[in-house]
Amino acid sequence: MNLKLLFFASLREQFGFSQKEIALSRTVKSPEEFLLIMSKESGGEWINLFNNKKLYKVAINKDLASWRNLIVEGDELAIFPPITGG
Amino acid sequence: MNLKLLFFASLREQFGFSQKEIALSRTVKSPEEFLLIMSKESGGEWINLFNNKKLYKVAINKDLASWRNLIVEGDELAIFPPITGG
Amino acid sequence: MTIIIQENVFSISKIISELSKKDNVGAVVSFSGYVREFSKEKKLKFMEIEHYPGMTEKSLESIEKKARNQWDVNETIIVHRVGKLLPKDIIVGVIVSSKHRTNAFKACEFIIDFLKTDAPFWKKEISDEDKVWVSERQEDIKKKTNWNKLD
Amino acid sequence: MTIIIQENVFSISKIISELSKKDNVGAVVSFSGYVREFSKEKKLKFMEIEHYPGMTEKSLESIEKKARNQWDVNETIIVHRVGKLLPKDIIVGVIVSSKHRTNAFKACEFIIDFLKTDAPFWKKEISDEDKVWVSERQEDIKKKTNWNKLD
Repeated sequence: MNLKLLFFASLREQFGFSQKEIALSRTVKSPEEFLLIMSKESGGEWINLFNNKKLYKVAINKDLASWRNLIVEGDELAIFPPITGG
Repeated sequence: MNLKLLFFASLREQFGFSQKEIALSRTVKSPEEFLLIMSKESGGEWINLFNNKKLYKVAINKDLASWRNLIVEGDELAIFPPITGG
Repeated sequence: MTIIIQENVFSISKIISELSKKDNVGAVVSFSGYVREFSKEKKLKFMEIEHYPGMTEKSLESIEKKARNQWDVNETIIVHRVGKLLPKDIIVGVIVSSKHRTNAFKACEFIIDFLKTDAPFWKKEISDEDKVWVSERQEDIKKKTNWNKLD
Repeated sequence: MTIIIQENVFSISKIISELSKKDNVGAVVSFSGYVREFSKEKKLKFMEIEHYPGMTEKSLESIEKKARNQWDVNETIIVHRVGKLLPKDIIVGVIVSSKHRTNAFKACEFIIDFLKTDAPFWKKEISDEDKVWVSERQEDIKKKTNWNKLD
């Protein structure tokens, strides 16, 4: 399954990239499941993020979403800390 | 009893003056009583104003007041239609 | 607090930019009111605004004080024009600065709402058909009453 | 509706004056937000604002539409800066014109309140002591919730 992943602000700094094309070995149904797979396969920061996901927000295809919203092939997934504009 | 009287907007036009020093032959205790005396002594527009006073506002010494507020010698009395600024 | 009553046109922009340069300003909210070209389907030629000198300043000072007692604001500027005004001319400006935005919003709206009912200005609208003194808007009275409920 | 995201400084004044010249405008309400010099007792050197291109515009359009559905407004302009900003710099402007003032006040406050929680911008504050990503204000979340109660 292919996804486009974006990180912003503190997560971008922590992970050292702002966007990446991800090719997963299997299909995931939600951002939560995506994090679970990544933390199993890549470990490190991903485990941290999975455990602390309540501190972060997720957007699917540029709409705010919840960790359990459905994602499908080709979706753009963005993960970021709470918004602080204005 | 001496009072300074001011009219604004439509009342100023109706009465043909914007301010006047008034020397009353007797003492009045409120704007309402002032209008009553004026309508008895001068008639004309004053009777109209007395009868329609609910349509107008009164200020005593530049503070919004009610028709029954106390007035004393030398007070500045202003009578005008509802405010429409801004 | 600055209160200005004048015949001349004024620049809301300059006021906002001056307020924003002072220390500790996070938000500036401005209200500006303009002469509309149409009033009840009649095309306005011009408007005349009359006021009660002295009482105007006194009432605006008291309105400003009430706002300041309720919300933590930095500065407030109230400018109101009098005399002859043309369609699209600016009539009034209320500009409030504060550290956090909600205080500026509330104080600005409170000031203009009370100005509308308590500050002695009167508008006369001159069209080709007639010259009429503007009558009070029930909506304005209702808004003032709503603020009083919050007190 | 106009939405502008840019690095350059902008003039709130010019926007207000342009909106006021359009037909049938009785009121313009503007909110402008500025970089404060102090954040939690630390003197700010500068601020960096990052955003999510594409989502920013999408979320602001949706916020603007919600405001327009609730209040009768003429025009809305939202400008937000990104990149490096200095103390006292303008960050954001929300300008709304309407026939009657209450609609402009409500729509303007609604838009900035939802921008604060839903439009993907992030601020980093750089002082002599440290560089920190700003954390969300509980007050902002509460304000958004209050609007939702009114729906």
